[in-house]
Amino acid sequence: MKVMNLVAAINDALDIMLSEDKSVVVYGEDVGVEGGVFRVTEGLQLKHGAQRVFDSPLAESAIAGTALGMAIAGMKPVIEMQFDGFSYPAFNQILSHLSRFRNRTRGKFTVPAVIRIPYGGGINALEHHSESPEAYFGHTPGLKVVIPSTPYDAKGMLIAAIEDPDPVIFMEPKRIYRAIKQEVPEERYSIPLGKAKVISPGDQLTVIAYGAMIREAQKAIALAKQQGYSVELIDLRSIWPIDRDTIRESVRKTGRVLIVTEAPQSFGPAAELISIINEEAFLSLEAPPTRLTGFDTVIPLPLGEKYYIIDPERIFFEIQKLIRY
Amino acid sequence: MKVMNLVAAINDALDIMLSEDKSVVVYGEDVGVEGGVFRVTEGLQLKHGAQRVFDSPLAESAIAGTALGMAIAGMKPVIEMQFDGFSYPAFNQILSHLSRFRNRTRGKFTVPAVIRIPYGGGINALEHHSESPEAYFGHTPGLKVVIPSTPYDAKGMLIAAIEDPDPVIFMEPKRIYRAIKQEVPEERYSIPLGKAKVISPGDQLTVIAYGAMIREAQKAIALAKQQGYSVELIDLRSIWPIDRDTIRESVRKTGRVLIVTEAPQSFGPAAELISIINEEAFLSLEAPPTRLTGFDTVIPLPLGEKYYIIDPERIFFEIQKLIRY
Amino acid sequence: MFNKDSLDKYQALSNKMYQIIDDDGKPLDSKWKPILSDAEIVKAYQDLLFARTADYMAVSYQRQGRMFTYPPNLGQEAIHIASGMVIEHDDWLVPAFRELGSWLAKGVSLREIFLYFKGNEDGSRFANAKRMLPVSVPIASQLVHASGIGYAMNYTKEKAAVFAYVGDGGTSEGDFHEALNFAAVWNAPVIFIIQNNQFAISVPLKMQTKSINLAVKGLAYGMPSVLVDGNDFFAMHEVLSYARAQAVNGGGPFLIEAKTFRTGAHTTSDDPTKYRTKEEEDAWKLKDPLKRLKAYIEHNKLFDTSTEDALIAGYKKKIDAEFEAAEQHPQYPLADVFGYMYAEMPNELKRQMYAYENYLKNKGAAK
Amino acid sequence: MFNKDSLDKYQALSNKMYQIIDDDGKPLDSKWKPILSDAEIVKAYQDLLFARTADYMAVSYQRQGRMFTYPPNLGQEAIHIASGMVIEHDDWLVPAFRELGSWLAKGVSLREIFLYFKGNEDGSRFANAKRMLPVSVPIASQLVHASGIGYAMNYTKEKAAVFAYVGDGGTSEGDFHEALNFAAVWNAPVIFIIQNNQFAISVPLKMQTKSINLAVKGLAYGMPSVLVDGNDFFAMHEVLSYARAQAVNGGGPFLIEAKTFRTGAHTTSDDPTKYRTKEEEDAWKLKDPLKRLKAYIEHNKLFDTSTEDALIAGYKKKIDAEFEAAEQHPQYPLADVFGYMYAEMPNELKRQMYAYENYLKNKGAAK
Ligand SMILES: Cc1ncc(C[n+]2csc(CCOP(=O)(O)OP(=O)(O)O)c2C)c(N)n1
Ligand SMILES: Cc1ncc(C[n+]2csc(CCOP(=O)(O)OP(=O)(O)O)c2C)c(N)n1
Ligand SMILES: [Mg+2]
Ligand SMILES: [Mg+2]
Repeated sequence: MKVMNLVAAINDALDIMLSEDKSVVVYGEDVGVEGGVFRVTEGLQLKHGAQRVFDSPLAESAIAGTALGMAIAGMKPVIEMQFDGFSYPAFNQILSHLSRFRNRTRGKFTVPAVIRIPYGGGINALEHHSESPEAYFGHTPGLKVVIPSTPYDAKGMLIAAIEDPDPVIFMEPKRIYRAIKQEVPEERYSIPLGKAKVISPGDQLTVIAYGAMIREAQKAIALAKQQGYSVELIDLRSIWPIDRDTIRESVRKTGRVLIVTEAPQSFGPAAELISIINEEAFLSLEAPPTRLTGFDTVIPLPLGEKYYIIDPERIFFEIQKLIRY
Repeated sequence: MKVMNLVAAINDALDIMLSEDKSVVVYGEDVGVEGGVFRVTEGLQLKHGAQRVFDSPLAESAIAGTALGMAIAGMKPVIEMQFDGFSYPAFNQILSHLSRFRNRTRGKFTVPAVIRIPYGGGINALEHHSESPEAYFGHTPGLKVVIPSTPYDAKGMLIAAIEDPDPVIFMEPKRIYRAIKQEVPEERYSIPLGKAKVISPGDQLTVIAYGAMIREAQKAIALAKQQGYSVELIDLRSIWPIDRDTIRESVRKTGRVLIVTEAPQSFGPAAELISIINEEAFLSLEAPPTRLTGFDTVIPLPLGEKYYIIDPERIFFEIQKLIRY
Repeated sequence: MFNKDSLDKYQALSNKMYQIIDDDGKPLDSKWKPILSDAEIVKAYQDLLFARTADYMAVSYQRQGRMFTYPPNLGQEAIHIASGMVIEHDDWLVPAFRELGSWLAKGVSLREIFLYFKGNEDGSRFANAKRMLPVSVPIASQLVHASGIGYAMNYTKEKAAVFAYVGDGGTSEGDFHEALNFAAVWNAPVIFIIQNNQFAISVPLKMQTKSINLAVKGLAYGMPSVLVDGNDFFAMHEVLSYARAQAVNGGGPFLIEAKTFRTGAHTTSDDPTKYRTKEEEDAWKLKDPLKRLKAYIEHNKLFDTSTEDALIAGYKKKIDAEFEAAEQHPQYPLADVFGYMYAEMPNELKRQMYAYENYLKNKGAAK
Repeated sequence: MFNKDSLDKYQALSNKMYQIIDDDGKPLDSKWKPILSDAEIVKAYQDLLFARTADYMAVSYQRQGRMFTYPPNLGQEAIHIASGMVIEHDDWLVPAFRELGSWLAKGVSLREIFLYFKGNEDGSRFANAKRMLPVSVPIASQLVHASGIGYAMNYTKEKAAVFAYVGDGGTSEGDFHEALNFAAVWNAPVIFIIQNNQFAISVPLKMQTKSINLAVKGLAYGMPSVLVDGNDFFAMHEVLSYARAQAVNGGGPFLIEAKTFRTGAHTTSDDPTKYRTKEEEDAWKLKDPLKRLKAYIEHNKLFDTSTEDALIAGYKKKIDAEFEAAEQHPQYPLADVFGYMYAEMPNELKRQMYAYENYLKNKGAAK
C-alpha cells in the first residue's frame, strides 16, 4: 500500500501498463518532456522512452484519429485531451470512427484505445477549461465512459480501461486531482467497468453522483446525518453503461433520489438517470426524482463560478426538501 | 395559399428572407449551382446571385466558424450541413463559439446565424447520413434547436430562426422532405420558436414526438382510435428550449405519456422529456413516462434499418401497454 | 523511370505534371522503357477492363433498384490499377470510397462490395483482404487513421506502407492538414493519393482552393509531393513504386496528386449536367485511361485486343455471379444490429434487444 | 521598404527572413530609410516600453494572487506594437491570447484586461475597442472567424482589413488550414500573423511540423507569405503595412510568420526550465525587440533614453490605477451568469435562475 492522490494513481496505472504491455503508448499535447500540464504523465517518457510516451503536434482530431489507426494496427494508445473543452475538435473522430469501427467492420477491426480527459470546474480556469462533456459521450453508441472519484478507483479503472478491447473515455475530475489522498495497492489490479458503488448506505434517500461531486455529496450527507437523516450515496463511476441494478436496488429501498452532476441540466446526465429510475422503480417513488445540476449556461469564469458549482450546502438543501416532500 | 412540401416551404422561406434582407447569405457544400443535394436551395443562386448563395470549400468547421465571423460583422448567414453526420466536424465551432460569443463578450458581439441540418433515418442511405444529433445540440447552452414536421411550420419557423438574434440549429426531417404536402401561405409569416403544438387532442395518453416521427405517431394514434383509445399528440417542435407549459397541461390531464424519438436512447431527447414530466406532473402520473427511441447502437445500414426505425405498429404497441398499465 | 532527380524536375511549384504516354498511348520520351514486363502490362490492362466492367454493372444494378447509392469510378481506374499493382500484401489500404480497382487488388470480393452498397455492414468484412480498411464516408477523416497506422508500422519496425486515398474536395478538410502534418512529423510510411477528379460533387476545383495545384500542399509539411497524370497508368505506376520504396526505407510520407476526371456522375443520385459542360466532358474523354493503355498495348502488340469482347463477356458472367451471391446473402438478423458494438454485449444493449424481441413476439398478440 | 519585389526575394521556400536592423539596432542595409517619422518611432518605442511594463506587472499581480493564470508577452512585443501601428480604427483584430500590445493599440483598457484575467467576462466588453474580438482560448479556432469577417468586408465593400493572430503550435490545427483556404478562395482581406515563438507550451517547433518554416504553409493556399524577424520592429511594421495595403485593395489574404521567442513562461503556471535550456534563452536575449529598438533610437538620438526610468515610473502608476479599477469592479451578480446567453432570457433559464435565487433566500431558513 502507498498513499496516493488521483494524479499519482493514474500515473501509476499508466506506468504499470506501459511496463506490462509493449503495445501501450501514451501521447498527446505536452505529455512527454513536460509530463502533462497536470503532471499526470510525469516521469513516464524518461522511463519508457520517447517512442512510447511522446508529445504530439497540437491537433486533437488527429490525436484521436491516429489513435484509431494505431489501435486497428494492434497497439493500445492511451491519449490525452489536455482539457475537457479541447476534446471538441476530436468529436468527429470519436463519434464517427473510434466508437464505430468495430461495428462497421463486423469485428474485423477493433479500437482498444483510451481517451483521458481531465474535466470539470472549480479550478479558477479560463473558459473551455471547466467543462463537463460526459453526456455528449454517453449519448454516443460504441463508447464506454467512466469517471473515477478516488485514487483507488482511478488506478483500477484506468487499468481496466486499457485492458478493454473497446474505446473508453476516461474522464478525470481535475478539481480533486490532488485533493484526495488514499492508501492504494502498489501492485496491479483492475476494477470492472460499468459498475456503480454504494459509498455509504442509507434508507431515506439516495444521492447519485460521480467525480468531484462525490466529495461535495459526502459533506452534505454528513450535515444530513446531524439532522438524523439516513442517506445512501452511490458513486455512479460508469456513465455508459449505467449500472441499473445498483440504482434500482437503492431507489426501491429509499423511494427518494437526488442526482447531483456538474454538467448543464438540459439533456444532461441527470436526465438519463431520472429516466432509468422511472423505468426501474416507478412504483417505489415517494417523491419526484430530483436533479441538482449545472445551469443551461456557459460555466462562468472564476468570479462567477461560485453560483454554478454545486456545494454541500446546496445538496443538503435539496436533501431536506426531498425527505420532507 | 400554395401546395408545398417541406423542401418547397424551406426554399420559399430562404427566398423571402434573401429578398427582404440583404444581410442574409446562404452557403455550404453544393448549395449554389447544384441547389443542394436535396434541392432545398434550388434556384436561389440564380435569383439572388453568387455573392449571396454560394458553394463553400468542403470543410464544415470553417463553414460554421466563418458564419460566426460574418454574423458578428453584421450579416445573417444561413449555412447548410449537407447531412446530420457531417455536422460533427463543426462541433467545436458550434459548441465553443457560435453558442457562446454573446455571453463571452457580454452582448457586444452576437451571432444571428442559422445552421440548417437535414437529419434522421429512413432514406436507405450510407452510414453518417441518417443521424439524429439533436440531443448534442440540446445539451449545448447558447443554442436554440428546432425541428419542424410540416411544410407550414418549416416555412414559419425558418423565417423566425433567421430573424432570431441568436444562433439557431434548424433540423430538417429529410425523410419527409417530399412526403408531406400542405397548403402554405405564400406571404411571409413567422412562427415563434420554443412552442410545442398539440396536433390532436386526447385524454387517455399523451404522445410526444417531433420531426419524421410525427407522421408515424399519427398513424399509430389512428390505430389506437379504432380501439377506442383517446390519445393526445404533441409536436415538440423546439428541442431547446422545451415548452414545459404544453407538456405539463397535457400530462396532468392524461397521466400517461409516451415519448417517441429516433435518436439513441441513452442521454437522448426522451430522457430530458421524462425528467421534465417528473418535475412538472409527478403527482398526476398513472404510469411510468415511457420512451420509445432508437437503440444505443449505430443506426444500421438500409437492410438493418427496419429494426431501428420506429413504425406506427410499434408505437401503437406501446400505447396499448401504457393505457393498460 | 521516376527517380530522385524527377522529384526536383517535377517539384510541385513548377506545376509540371509527370506523364509517360500521350493521349494516343505513345511515350512522350522515345527512349522510355517500362519497368513492367509485357505480361504485367497486359494484366494491368485486363484488370482495368475488369474494374470498369464491374463499375458499369454496379451502376446498372443500382438503376434496376437492386442496390442503393453507388459512386462510379469511370475515368479514374488507372490510379486504382496502378496502386493495386504496387501495394503489397502486408501494406495497408485506407480507402475513401472511389477506388474500386484498388480494393479488388487488395483482395476484396465484388460480392462484399455489392453487399455493402446493398446496405449491409457484412459487406465490410473483407474476409480475404488483409489490412484493408472499410470505405470512409466522412470526407478526409480516414487520412488521420493512415498516419496512425504509419506510426504503428514504424513502432513495430515493419517494412509495410500505408496507401491512403482522398479526393480534391477532401483536401479542404482540417483532417487532411492534420493527417499530413502528423505523418511528416512521425516520418510515417504513408502514401497520400489525392484523386483530383476536378469536382467535389458539383463544386469545381477552382472553388475549392487557390493553390496552383494540390501537390504543393505537401510543402506545408516538408513532404515530397508530385503532380501526376492520373489517367496515365505508367506514370502512376512509376511514381507509386518510387513512393512506396522510399516510404518503407525510412523516407517517410509522400503526397501524390493524381490528375484525373470523374467521367460519370458523383453517385447514382447525381446529375452532372447541372454543373459541367459537354465540352469539358468531351475534352477529358480523349484522355480516358483505358483508351490510352489500350492504344499502347496495340502499338506494341502486347495483346490482341480484338478478343476483348469475349473477355468482357466472361467478366460479366463472373460479376453477375458475385452479385447473385450478394443477393443470396442471409437476411439481416436483429442480432447484427447489437452484436458488433462491443467485444461483449453490455447489459444495457441486451436489455434493449430483448425488449425489441419481446415486442416482435407479442405485437400480434397485443390486439 | 518592403514591396512587391521583396515578395519574390523573400519567397517562403528560400527560407530568407525579412529583417531591417541587426541585434544592435543597426540597419543591415546602410541605405535603408524608415517609412516612419522620428516621432512615430519614439512613440512605438514608448508603447513597447509601456506594454512590457504592463506585462511585467500583470505577472506580479498574478504572483500576489490577485489575478488568475496569465500568458506573458515578454519578448514578442515588437510584433504587437507594429501591428498596433498599422491596424486602422475600422480594421478588425482577431486575437489569440498573447498580443497585449495590439489589444491596447486597438483601444482595450488595461482595466478590462486585468478584469478578464481576474475571472470576469466583463473584461471582454472592450467598451472602447471597435472591432476587437475577445481572447480565443481554443487554439486556432479564431482564424475561421477572421475569414468570415473578411468575407463580410468584401460583401459590404468596406476597405477594412482583418488582423488575425495564431501561434506556431496553432498551425497544426485543422482550423488553421480551413481558415487560410477559405480566406484565399474568398479573396478575403485577412492578414494572418503567426507568432512563431518556438514553443507550444513545452513542445518545440521541430515536433510541431517538418516544413522548412511556417511561412511556406501559405503556398498550400496560393497565399502570399513571408518569414519576418518578429523581434525587429521595423521589419514587422513594413511587412504589415504592405500586407494591409494590398489586402484592402483587393489583393486578398496574406500570411506572416513572425519569428520570435517567448522569453517568459507559457503562462504563470508554467515552468520553462523543464523543456528548454539556458543557452537557448540567452541566445534569444540578444535579439530582444526592446533592446534592439532602443539601440536604434540611441544611435539616431531620437530620444533621451536616460529619462526612461521616470517614464516607467509614470507607467507603473497608470497601470496600478487600472488594476485598482479592476479590483473595484462591482461584484459578479448571479444575473450575469444567465443574462447574456440570449438576447431575451428564455423561460427555461428564468426557471433555473429563480430556483437558485429561491435556494439563496431559503437556505438559512430551511434548517
Ligand atoms: C465530412 C463530410 N462532408 C460532406 C460529405 C458529403 N460528400 C460526400 S462526397 C462529397 C464530395 C467529395 O469530393 P472529393 O473529395 O473531390 O471526392 P470525389 O467525390 O470527387 O471522389 C461530399 C461533399 C461527406 N461525405 N463528409
Ligand atoms: C484546441 C486547444 N487545444 C489545446 C489547448 C491548450 N493550450 C493552450 S496554449 C497551448 C499551446 C499554444 O501554442 P502556440 O500556438 O505556439 O501559442 P503560444 O502559447 O506559443 O503563444 C495549448 C496546447 C487549447 N487552448 N486549445
Ligand atoms: Mg473530386
Ligand atoms: Mg508558440
